[in-house]
Amino acid sequence: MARYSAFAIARQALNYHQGWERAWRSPEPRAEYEVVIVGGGGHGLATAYYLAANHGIRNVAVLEKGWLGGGNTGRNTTIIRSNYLQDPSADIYELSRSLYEDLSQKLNFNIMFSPRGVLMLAQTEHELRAWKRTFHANRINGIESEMVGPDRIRQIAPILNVDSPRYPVLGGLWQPRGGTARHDAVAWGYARAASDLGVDIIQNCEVTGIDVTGGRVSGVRTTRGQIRTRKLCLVVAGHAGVLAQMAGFRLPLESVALQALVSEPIKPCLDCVVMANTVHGYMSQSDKGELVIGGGTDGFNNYTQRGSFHHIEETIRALVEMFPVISRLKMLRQWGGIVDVTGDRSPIIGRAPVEGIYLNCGWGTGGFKAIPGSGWATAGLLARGEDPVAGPFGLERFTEGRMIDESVAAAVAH
Amino acid sequence: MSTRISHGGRAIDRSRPVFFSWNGKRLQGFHGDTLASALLANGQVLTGRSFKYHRPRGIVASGAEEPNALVGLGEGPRFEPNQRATGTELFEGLSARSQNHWPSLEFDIGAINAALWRFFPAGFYYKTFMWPRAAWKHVFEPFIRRAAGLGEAPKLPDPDRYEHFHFHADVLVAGGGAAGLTAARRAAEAGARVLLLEQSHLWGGRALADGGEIDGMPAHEWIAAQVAALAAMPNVVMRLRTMCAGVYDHGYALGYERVADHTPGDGRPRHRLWKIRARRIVAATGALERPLAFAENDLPGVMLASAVRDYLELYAVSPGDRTVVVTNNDDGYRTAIALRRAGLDVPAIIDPRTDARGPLAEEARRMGLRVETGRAVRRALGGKRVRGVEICAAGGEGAPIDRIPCDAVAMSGGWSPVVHLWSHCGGKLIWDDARAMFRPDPERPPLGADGQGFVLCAGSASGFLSPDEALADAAEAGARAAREAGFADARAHAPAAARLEEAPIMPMWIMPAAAGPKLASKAFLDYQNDVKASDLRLAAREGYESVEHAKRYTTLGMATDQGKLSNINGIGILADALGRPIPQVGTTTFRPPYTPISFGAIVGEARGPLFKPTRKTPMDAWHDANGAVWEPVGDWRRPYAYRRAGESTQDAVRREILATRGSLGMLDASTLGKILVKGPDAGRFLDLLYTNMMSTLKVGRCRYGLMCNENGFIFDDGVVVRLSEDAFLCHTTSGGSDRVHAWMEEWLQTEWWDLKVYVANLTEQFAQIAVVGPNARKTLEKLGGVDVSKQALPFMGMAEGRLGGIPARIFRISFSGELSYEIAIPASQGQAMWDMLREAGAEFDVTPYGTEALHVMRAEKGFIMVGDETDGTVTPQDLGMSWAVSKKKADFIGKRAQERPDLTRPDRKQLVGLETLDPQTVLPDGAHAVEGMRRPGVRKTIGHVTSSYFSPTLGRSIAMALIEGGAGRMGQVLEFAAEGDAVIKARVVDPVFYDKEGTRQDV
Amino acid sequence: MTKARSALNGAARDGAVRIEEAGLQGMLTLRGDFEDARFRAAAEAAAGGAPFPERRRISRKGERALLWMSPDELLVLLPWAEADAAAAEAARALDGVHHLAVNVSDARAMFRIIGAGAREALAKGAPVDLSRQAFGPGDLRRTRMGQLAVAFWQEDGEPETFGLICFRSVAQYAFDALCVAAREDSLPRAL
Amino acid sequence: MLQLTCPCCGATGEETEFHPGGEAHLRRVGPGASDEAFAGYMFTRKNPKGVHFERWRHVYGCGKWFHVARCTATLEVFGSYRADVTAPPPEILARIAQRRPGWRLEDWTGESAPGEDVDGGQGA
Repeated sequence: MARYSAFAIARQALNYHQGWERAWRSPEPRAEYEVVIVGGGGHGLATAYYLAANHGIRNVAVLEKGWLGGGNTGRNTTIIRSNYLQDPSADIYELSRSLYEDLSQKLNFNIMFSPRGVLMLAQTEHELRAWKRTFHANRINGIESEMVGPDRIRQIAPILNVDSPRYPVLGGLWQPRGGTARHDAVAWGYARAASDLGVDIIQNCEVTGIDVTGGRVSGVRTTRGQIRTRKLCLVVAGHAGVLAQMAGFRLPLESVALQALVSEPIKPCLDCVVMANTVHGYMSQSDKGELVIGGGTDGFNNYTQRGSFHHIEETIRALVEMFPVISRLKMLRQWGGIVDVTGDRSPIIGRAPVEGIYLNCGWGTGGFKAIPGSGWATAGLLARGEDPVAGPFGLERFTEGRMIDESVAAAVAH
Repeated sequence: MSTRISHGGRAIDRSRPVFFSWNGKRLQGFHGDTLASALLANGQVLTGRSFKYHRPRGIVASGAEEPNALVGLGEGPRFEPNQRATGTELFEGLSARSQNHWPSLEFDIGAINAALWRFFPAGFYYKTFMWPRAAWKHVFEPFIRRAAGLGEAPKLPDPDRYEHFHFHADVLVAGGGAAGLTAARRAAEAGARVLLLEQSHLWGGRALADGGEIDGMPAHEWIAAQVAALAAMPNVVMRLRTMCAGVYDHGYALGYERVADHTPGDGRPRHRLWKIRARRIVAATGALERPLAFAENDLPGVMLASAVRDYLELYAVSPGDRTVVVTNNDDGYRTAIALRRAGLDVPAIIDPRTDARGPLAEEARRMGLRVETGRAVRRALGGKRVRGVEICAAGGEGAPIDRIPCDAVAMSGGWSPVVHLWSHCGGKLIWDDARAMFRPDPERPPLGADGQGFVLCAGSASGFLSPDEALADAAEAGARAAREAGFADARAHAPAAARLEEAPIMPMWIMPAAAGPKLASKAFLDYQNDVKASDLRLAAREGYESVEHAKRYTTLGMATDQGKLSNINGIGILADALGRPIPQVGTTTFRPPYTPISFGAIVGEARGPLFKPTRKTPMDAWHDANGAVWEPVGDWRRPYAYRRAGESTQDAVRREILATRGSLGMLDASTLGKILVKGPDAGRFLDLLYTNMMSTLKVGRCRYGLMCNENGFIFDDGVVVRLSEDAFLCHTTSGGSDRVHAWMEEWLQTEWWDLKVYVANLTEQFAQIAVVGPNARKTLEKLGGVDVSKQALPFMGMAEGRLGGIPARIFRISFSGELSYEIAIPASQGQAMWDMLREAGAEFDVTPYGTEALHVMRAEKGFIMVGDETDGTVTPQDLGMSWAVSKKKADFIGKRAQERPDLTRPDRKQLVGLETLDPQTVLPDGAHAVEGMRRPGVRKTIGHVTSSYFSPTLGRSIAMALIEGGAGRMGQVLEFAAEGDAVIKARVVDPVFYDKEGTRQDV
Repeated sequence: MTKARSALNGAARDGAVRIEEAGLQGMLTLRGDFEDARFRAAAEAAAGGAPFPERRRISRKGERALLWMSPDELLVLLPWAEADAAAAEAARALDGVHHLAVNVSDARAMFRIIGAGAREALAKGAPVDLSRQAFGPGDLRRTRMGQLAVAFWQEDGEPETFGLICFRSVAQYAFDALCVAAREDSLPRAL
Repeated sequence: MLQLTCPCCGATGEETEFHPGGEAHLRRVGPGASDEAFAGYMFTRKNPKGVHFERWRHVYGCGKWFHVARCTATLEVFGSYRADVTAPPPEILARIAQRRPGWRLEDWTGESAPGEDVDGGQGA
């Protein structure tokens, strides 16, 4: 694979860039693979990459029913942070965040990780106490974060209305090395690097059935033929439930729509990610200049990737209150993504009830930031049968009642 | 040189000059102008710089599709970036500035990018800027961010107001052109309630500029007649300046009305957002002309042929004196003819078709115009505006044949129906090869709640470009929409319009057909994002084959115009590059809104004081007038403390606590939830809801109760009072009343519907006042009317009567550990009782106290606070409250969950009290206790502080915490990690710090 | 003589659309089986003989009225001072019948929105078809007005008059929202 | 942006008038049931892409809970019905049969699907 660099671009420029090769191979599916990963989103591609890069397992196929990154990888608000309260979450999200730090160099693909900082506002005494608790947990877990007061917040986000009459900002939890990245590039970068290590990436290949023989997975049926495997990993975000049904089991998941939008591009006015849970809104500014804004999720099962409006209204209401200067800006585009949400709002990484089937799903609204760590841990699970980071996220926790509940830290009064 | 010509101009009123400013220059236009037409009338062709290369750009279009002419509009608090000049009505004093350049529009440093264009192909940034690592954040990214981003960010809060309006229609018609007017009239005649929306300030759409005859009269007269007829119908509502921004599920649609954009500051709302429910939606949204992709086609002065016509016919503006027309279809000839009729020079018509014999082409020839068939534009010539074109053979690689000087180019690459509203909710498209367009597939419409299609397209939006076909289609669409909305006798008679014979279009995605990389890398598709034909080819070459990949890799169609001009051309080029037919390439998804809508409109009235409702108690005004420092609790606001002159909030809290414990305090407890549960099965029901037994409670007695969710975790608590044999009053937390009320209704309606129980949320019927402290009884006795003696009203008892003349319920309960009465009176008399109590308590120096004093006092007594000691993962057993969990009951909500392995672990976190070894040191909120290592380098946490205060009563710090196996750790000294490496040591003690025997509250 | 005060003490705003808080207003929540003759009789008695209302309708007799709130819940409007007595009377009349009768006068605030344009002022915040064809005298709707839960209905007669009820704690917000919605220069004139 | 009709008060209202309540006809599992059965009741959901039965509350309206039969792939609503029933009524099933030929209630209840624990332990 020809390396990307400024020199390569200069060389190619001389003949009008006629010489660039494919970013990733597009092979025909083989009859059998050691590992078949269903889902060509960030998590699936990262899993494939780390299987090859960390464990030398290269006889791997990634099956994507549409186009790479066409699910939530390409529909999210690209926020990266790891300031989580619970130890299992802190471990996987911080592993992920730290992998993002030099991912561009590792993949030789600029995914534009931009550690501009993530600020989580405290707008009630209750929320302030909750963030303090999280802050202490972060420090002990080696996650760089700090509690900041209103004055510091004025410097971090000058356009923020710290003295909002209804919910004045009392303080905030600041993670300076959190930030954003270019979402599509994460999928493309992993695809290119995985393909280079021998992984077959097969697009427009929809799984139509899962073969289980003697209680063990033996292969998948796809729109591009039958493929044998004894290790099947389902990484299909919103559609995990549909795939599970094919294998004859059900999951503690519900698929719901998540809304997001961007504004028209404007010159830089916000140099970090601001999250305001009390009023339900979060916002950052992309390199193009668009304000990237996340809305809420519907409470009902939904498989249509369409935008709804009332969540957008609620979110913008909150953000105009917090950032009065944006009122005259305009919404350029809104869209919906399908996220699968578990009973404790934390993901599932582990074995399925059918032997040989592994699960990576249930990321809800927080999946993008987890892509590298999730792929790393899932690859470990597939390669060694167990992984210290993935461990706590197994299905059995729902039977044991061992919730990994991060809403604890979201300062929701229970 | 673009200029105003002396005659014509259907849209302008020459008797009403309007003055405006452009980059500080004072210019003049006419009433009826758009900013774009006024700028052209003043010879201002250059209007901005492009996003990536900062190339000079001029006005290309005349409507919503304009990619280039985005300006900063207005001044100070009314400044607005990225406003489309083509959609901006001119008004007196309008002030506009061009964008994305420094220092000036004519000389822009950023244009250096243009010189280096070769090094900035699509996606170049994915391939570089990676070394050194820190450089991306600190060097490259800041540069890219500053270079990108178009307009400036507003700096001041918005002085305008916005509003919402809900409207229900049988038929919503989007688009006020000939097709929309026809569809609306057919639907209205059938009796349907019709809402007709037109995004511009003019009815008539293209027909206004293109003329022709409808029903035997000139188009503009026919339009006026339709408008008048519709306006006279009571079942029709019509709105100009109102765009149907988006179509959502089940017939929901947004109308974006720009009420006062053209009359800023006149007091009316600036924008009104119509939230519409329609049984059927007719999308009469017309079609958009496509540019042609030839080299340097982005030079100022190169415009859409239809836009040239618009400026000429509607605004009497000629974009140039010598206009070359380049077109691959007959429609382009219309522009040549119109220009010639206006006395302007048309040096040539360039037509790649080998032979153009349609009536329009013939007419052009009759007028003596030079028609060059089989030819293409090789490239446009010029710098800050077009000076000429080089022509070549249409089919070849572009060997130059001739140069034609000109100062404007009118291009037509064919038309694309505006299918956004059809597609927003999943309507599918089909590729029409003959007409070279994606048009709606009537067989696959977006489906509504009933599973039927609910959007219909009409006229050119359906793909019918000939007026007679378009109007027939519109009439049918209007009638069918009405029929499907329940108006059976809808008729579809169509207005008569001439059949237009046109020679077939010749699709041409790049000019010339075999243009090599050199030309392709200057042939622009997406003007605003600087995406060129070569970029699409590059995407295909690198394997970004899916149209979505190509779009995201090249940013084609992701600019503020959302690809209205560029998407189809881009798909065409991608299809060529991949060697696939266009239908196999497909389109990207259409997302709302059609054009951007303001955040202000989305928010409507809900800003400032109306941002969010604040719940206020009956005594709110008194608190506010007496130094209350407010704290939001749920949607309520409650006094955190009452600050006196010269007092800090901390001082106030301390004073309130000491005064209450020492003599007498008063708390507004009105926010506590109060839910009446009544019926023969009320006791049974509460036994299922609470973890402890409620059915055994005696009438007139109170009992503290815990509620868990089905997952076994505590979610609310409060005192339950038995009012009568079959009636209970359940107190809930302040934030919890609505949740608990809904919880009760849910179980009664959906699980235990056999139980005879009614509930009512009486939270706001009663004001509630806690009278607390050694002198509480004396104070109440002064009011008189109810015997509050220990015998008559013992601890955890309830009395009813008229206290000081006001009907009251008095509960002898205590959340502070002091002698305490909670008095519930009708809300209307809450303030009266509050005043009476202050009067009576004056001799005891009665002190109103707030939530913080409440919190400290309950902590001193070791009472838990839901939300502090609990967080949604805590069971009653964790809090050492097994006494409140009935062992006798067969079932209650949460019982089964609490039997699961993880909830019965002996090493679960359990509630303990903490005393820091140094009594003056207060543990930080949320500090974690550490013990050993969790894994190398990471200490193990064994729990966290849930409440921590300095107790003025005890003169030392106190805290509560949830600690692994805490119950078994009494007396142990734990280490808490504080800031930095500091460690605070604290001893595990019983959480009840004050008056363990409870003698004070039971006197 | 009572020191009782309604939420906004009768605040009012004049204009093409008049907004007024109704002052002290008696309200009774009656829950029970609508099929039960005794319950229907007790309800009508409490409302001074106003006939039992149809679904989502209000029936009025003088200053008393019956509002259909849900399939097992009515709201009785009556003079404020008589609410407690009426609740007790209903309870007596329904002795032995499973029901709930309770005074909720002070839990709520009541407004009147009067004049041409009143329905448009309501339609600013309420996602309900308020056109004359769809919503007329005697019709009642429980829905939301912006972020507030409300119930409103149209009274008989001209000028068009609507009654609206919301929780007492948000009375000020409701009043302010209605006043903004009713501004003359804001009425769309579309209903 | 759904539009639903509440069978209790007859009003057709905006989605924003209603509160979604998740999968319908769950069989409550109480004391005595296995951990697996309880986890199934608490967390496992059918989450089908297609015909679904779910609970809604008319929270800003009459306050009543009711059931809705809806397609999660197209958002088509087959009908709404009262809350105090343990299975969809015939007229709703008839409507679904007409709109989704070949669909069977078992597809939803999954009584046949392996891995699914349908032994609800003792309901309340």
